[in-house]
Amino acid sequence: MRQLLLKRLLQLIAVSWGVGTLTFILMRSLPGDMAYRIAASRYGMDAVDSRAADIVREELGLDQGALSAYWQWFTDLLSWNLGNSLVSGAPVSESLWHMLGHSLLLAGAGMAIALIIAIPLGLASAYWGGWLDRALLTASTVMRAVPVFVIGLLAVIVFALEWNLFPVAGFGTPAHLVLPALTLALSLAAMSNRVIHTEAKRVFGSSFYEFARMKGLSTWQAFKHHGIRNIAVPVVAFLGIQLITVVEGVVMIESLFSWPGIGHGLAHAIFARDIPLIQGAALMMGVMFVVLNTLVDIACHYLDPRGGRIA
Amino acid sequence: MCPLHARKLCLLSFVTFMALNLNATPTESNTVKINAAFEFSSIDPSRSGYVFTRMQVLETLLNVDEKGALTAGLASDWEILEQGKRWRLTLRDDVVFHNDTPMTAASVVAALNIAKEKPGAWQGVPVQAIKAVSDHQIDIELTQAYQPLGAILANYASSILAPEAYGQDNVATQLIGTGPFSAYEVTVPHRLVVEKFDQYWGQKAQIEYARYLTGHRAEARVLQARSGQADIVFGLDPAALPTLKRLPNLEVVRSDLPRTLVVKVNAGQAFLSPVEARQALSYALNRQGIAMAVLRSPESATAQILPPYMSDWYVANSDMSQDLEKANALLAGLGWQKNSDGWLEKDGQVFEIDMITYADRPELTTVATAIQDQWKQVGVKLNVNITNSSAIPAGHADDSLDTALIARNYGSIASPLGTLIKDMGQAKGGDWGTMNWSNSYVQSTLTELLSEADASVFTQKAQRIAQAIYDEKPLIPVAYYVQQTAVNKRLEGFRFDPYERSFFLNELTWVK
Amino acid sequence: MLALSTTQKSGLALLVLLIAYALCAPLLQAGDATTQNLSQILTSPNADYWLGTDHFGRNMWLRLAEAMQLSLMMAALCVMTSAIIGVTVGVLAATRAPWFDRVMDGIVTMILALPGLVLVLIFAAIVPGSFWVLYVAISLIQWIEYFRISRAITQRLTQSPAVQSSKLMGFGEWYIFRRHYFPAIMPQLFTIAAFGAANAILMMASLGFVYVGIQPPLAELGLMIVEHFPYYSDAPWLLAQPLAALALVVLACQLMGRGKAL
Amino acid sequence: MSLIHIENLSVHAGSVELLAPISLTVQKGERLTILGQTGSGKSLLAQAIMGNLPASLRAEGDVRLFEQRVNAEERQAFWGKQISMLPQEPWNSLDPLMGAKQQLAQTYHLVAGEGAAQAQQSADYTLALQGLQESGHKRVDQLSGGMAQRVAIACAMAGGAPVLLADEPTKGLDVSRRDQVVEQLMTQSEQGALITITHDVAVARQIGGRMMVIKSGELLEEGNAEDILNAPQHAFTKALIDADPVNWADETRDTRYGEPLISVQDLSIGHGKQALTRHLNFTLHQGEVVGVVGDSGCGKSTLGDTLLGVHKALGGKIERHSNAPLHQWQKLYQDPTAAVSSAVSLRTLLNDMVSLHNIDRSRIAPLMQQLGLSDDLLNRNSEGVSGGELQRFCMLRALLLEPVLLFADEPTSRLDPITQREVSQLLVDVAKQNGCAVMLVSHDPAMIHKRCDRVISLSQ
Repeated sequence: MRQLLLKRLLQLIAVSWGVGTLTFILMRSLPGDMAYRIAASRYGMDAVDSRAADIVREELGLDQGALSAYWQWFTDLLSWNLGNSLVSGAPVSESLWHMLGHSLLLAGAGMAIALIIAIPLGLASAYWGGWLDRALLTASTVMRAVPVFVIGLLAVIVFALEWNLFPVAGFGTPAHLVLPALTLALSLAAMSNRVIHTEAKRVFGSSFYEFARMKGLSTWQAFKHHGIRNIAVPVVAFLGIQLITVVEGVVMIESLFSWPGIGHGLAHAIFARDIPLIQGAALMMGVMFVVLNTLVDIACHYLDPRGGRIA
Repeated sequence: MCPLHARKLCLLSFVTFMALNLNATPTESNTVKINAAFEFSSIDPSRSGYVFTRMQVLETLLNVDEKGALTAGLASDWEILEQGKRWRLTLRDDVVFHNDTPMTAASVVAALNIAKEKPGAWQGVPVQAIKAVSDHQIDIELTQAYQPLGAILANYASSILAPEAYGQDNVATQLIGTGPFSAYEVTVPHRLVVEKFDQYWGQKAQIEYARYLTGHRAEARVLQARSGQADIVFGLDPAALPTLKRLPNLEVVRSDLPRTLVVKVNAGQAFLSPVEARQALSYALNRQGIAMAVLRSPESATAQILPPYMSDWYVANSDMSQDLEKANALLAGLGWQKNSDGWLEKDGQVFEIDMITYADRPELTTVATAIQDQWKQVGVKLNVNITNSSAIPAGHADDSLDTALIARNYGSIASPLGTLIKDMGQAKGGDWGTMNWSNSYVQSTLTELLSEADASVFTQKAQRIAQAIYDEKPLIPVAYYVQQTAVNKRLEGFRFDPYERSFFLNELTWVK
Repeated sequence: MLALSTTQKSGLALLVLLIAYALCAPLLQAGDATTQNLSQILTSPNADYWLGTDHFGRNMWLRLAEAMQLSLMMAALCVMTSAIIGVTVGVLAATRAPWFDRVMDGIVTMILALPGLVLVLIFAAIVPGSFWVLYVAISLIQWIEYFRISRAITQRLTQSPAVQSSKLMGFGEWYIFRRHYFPAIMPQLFTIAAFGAANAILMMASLGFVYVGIQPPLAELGLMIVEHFPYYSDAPWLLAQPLAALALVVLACQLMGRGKAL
Repeated sequence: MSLIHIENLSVHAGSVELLAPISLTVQKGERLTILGQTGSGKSLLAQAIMGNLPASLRAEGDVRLFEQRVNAEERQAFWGKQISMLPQEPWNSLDPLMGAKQQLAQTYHLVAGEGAAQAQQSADYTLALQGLQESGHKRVDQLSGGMAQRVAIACAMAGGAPVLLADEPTKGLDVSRRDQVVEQLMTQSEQGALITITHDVAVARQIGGRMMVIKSGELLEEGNAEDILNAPQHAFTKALIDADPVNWADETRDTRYGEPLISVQDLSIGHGKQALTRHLNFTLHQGEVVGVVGDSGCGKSTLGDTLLGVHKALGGKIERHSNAPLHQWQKLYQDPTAAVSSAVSLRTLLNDMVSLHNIDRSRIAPLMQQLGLSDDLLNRNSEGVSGGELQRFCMLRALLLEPVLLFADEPTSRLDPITQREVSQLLVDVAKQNGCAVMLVSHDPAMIHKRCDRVISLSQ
């Protein structure tokens, strides 16, 4: 267990340094003069001109050598001070925590609803099979064939416009969370219910499950003692792998529903060429990603004492 | 059982509690929800003050009426002395800041001195000094006459904040203004809630609260309007107009703006330097088609940069129809021949140019795509590059820009003269104006007009400049920018400010 | 060579149909995908415009075909590049010195640290509108899948009696790869390739959605969905066409990827 | 009172009859053994009795348990409490995530109805009885085959079911483990009844009681175990009994051998740092057949790998007296399907090797004829032929290389008894004719004794 955590910690450090440097190099090579871009997002579309850009350039010291900027950034990173956003001037870490909160809320809600949908359907289709299984298979295939933002668009058209049940975009009341979380949940459940189905079928058909019945355990007892845990191990491992889809889905859904999360913030920062915010957001996403993976590792370890987690 | 009067008592308290509670916090029924495309990156007026003046939190000394004439604001009247070198303004004496302190000459002078140091509107204004003459009069001394100073005083960058509003190095940290609404909740960069201010000196608001939310995606804003989650939505995507107009619960308000969709042309670029080439490109445009099919407002097509109601600057006879033969003839005259795959070619070089535009305004990308195809008919290969709006001033500065499609606002400072000087006053032109266009007459006359008092001479010179711009086409206008706004029918009294200075929230009332 | 299950065969049939449409459509109707006709915008499908016209009056029959060609070409290129790189590096990592394996593992962890889409987003923001940068970015992310599978299979096989006996009989490295490693990797490779193609197309569409992908006037499915969305109530078929095209092409790839009904 | 009474029980897959109608009765305290080749429908009979046939199959005829006529569903109520079945692979039938003691205690608690604390004690007691007291916490993957088998049996019996149905309880076990398990089965079912299904004649002899012989779904003989084993009526039963190495005829073999081929001084072998066996000293001569015996896990295969140079020896010296090239030191594998690539036909594999070492093609036909391999067999791939045929193909490939040493690592343990005898005989004869030394590894001492000139025992 300790060895597992050590490996993840190492990965965290490598990730933070790697992601930071990668975004730093990429953003320095962005076409277009950064000073102009920041001036545009600071002083508004029409007021930006070379004089405003010069003020921005020397105020933020944008023309200092790449290497010294990188070294300065690196020392800041060690003290977890991500600097201030070039556009709003607010400290980056502050707005990032705010954004991270929203993103985690959306991701958490999405995954929770996905499990609420996927587990009963997966188990039921494995236990009874037949038409339910075929119906679910077709539905999942269609859902997976469609990009997540299309699901979002359709959800907006149906729920927000035709039935006017939920707000279209933005945040604030819980009602705002419903559509984005539902969209994310549908795209996740499409995949996870088939995985749960396959694993449940494997366990129900395995000889240790049959022997448990042979020993005299009732169907429910066998499922409770032997079924749940054996199904959970590969499913939790799959959830670890599915994290990538969760984070990518969050980026798309946030920009569709203008949900003020990290994905939306990152996409917006890239256009405004706000380097500290981009590095902060990419870093935060990398860290969030590794932390979530660690949580899944820990869950897998306790579920499957054999320690073997599917790569 | 609880006796009768006791029950009546708790019912009464419940109702009062509800009434009290009703206007204590913003709710669905007492808040006007506004949605627009523009973020405010900070509270400082020089940066994104336009949001706070529009939401009527901040006010300026002078205002502007629909015709663009200066009117009284926080200053009751003003006079121009010593041939325009001294402006004396008399302040209202009944104005109170949102922190209940009275507005005095000292606080106004302090605010203006801070504003003039910041980039933006106050650039290039030859200010000698700003001082308080009495407790209700201030003087602005200039080193030389500067006619557009009135317009600058009406600009959002000169809005008046209480001295306590400014933090260290004069950056505003609190929104303490004088407007009919005070700031209730500010979340940079996209959410602002304002509350009715009862001690306002002018017309008091009927609406209790107003909430401003930024919606980046054009289609998201349209959805807000359709679903009724926003009462007033600015910057509607023309594509969605037909559907919105059919909806019962909202009304689409169309208003003309002194803002024009213009193709900025680099007259220094090899292919584009001859006047005939620019004229050909102008003839190749199907302005009617763009206005009708893309902008969904057929009458907005134009061949001039300024609107008719700015008569001084409007040339009487201008022809905007598409004429492909004349365009081909002009290009052939310059020696361009169409090669095998239809592109114009001259001594080995294909007539290929770039056009930069930005996605923040939904119309720009679609109009650029239309222009691309229309210029293709005459053999001009146009590559459209959609990036950030800052690429245009950057391209102007390093001469890398061929053409750019912009939505230039000539009314941001009431009279267009100030903007025209900025755009065409220098030899190289301006970031958002002409580029490498050598016309000495226009450059010299524009600065003269600054101090031209005689109206008829002003008009005669302005007409000559307008005619030169129309003939030599340093900027190829496409259409006027028509602002489409959706207003929910539960509101009454909405008025659109062509100069985009105020939403006139204090004139709004709930439909009974 | 590869026994395809019925689902895979139906996927293949659908894909062939789509390819046929993408390639033959331009032959069946004159004109090109970018010519505009501003007097004929949003006309519903009729005799001379089989799939109607878009908001610029462009012929949707040709535009959809061009968009489909772009998606299929991107998918094919990405799959081929990432497969070749992934398998070669995977087999080398499993058979060569352990330090090589650790180095590759480090690189993979680095790339996996950031979800693929964010990396592609940054790449696409650097050189907006270029097909080739997108292709490099997507391949850079997708080769990892092939690397991990081929390394895992090869590692398991190096200990197997079959490989040991081939070595004892004096066969060389290349023979062992051709006879033992590749046949074992092949079925898995086909599944990943199919899903990889689907993901490549989905990713390009997602970038179009966030205005980063392709610049006008090039036709791309994701961008078309965004452009046509405002017309969903008065020209629903205009939004439905790119949606259906995208769903069908991704569905075909996914069906081909699934051996037994997952 | 008969515990189990079956009349004309048969199993059908759609219209195909997999198991012909069969009737039997088992009285209290009786033992019945069902003998037959693998895949002759024995397991189907057991499943039909228990009532857990796979969905695609259906059983006909009626089954009476404890004098009550019960259909498949009703029989489920008997499971664990009245009748209990032990499945074929015990290491697959225990929950992979749960400790052995926990699974046993669970059965006492939930099936036998004992209190939680009481169940723990009974579990400890039973494990101690099996000599597993200190591996109670271990999971299946940490137990050896024999240990897992004993835990599975304990679980099956924990419900207190008087009747025990054991399906191939000794498959894949070492000889020593096998006797131990059979002993446990008999003691456990003293008061109830025991029905054992096996292909191993030795197990049948050890259990005694009544016996039935089945071949491809047909009942051939029935009667007392002693009588059938000593005087089998049916030809098939006779072949089955003779296949047991103990009954193999002793042939005279020319035990002459040539020059020393490879000698080993004070050799210790193992993986990494952990040595499996130390102080090995022997010399192998050309054409000599040497047997290698030892418990599983004592390093028999590792010895082969070390001699062939695949693994490094941990200590001691190996000296090769012949300078035959590397490819003439060959190895035969326990599982031929894992040793031959299934991607291409056997003919292509053969041609690959022939072209690599440009072997004289004329030698192929006689060798194939001697190994009993038909030519059209080469057109199929490794999965299209039987285990015996594939092993003989491996021998063909090895012999074509004119090997000086052939290390055969339990070459016949996966084959059924009859083929086992043919293949082992063939291996020894052909090697002798080609002057190739053979080291034959097996866990079955009887087979080694019958086939080898001398034996090396690897002790711990």
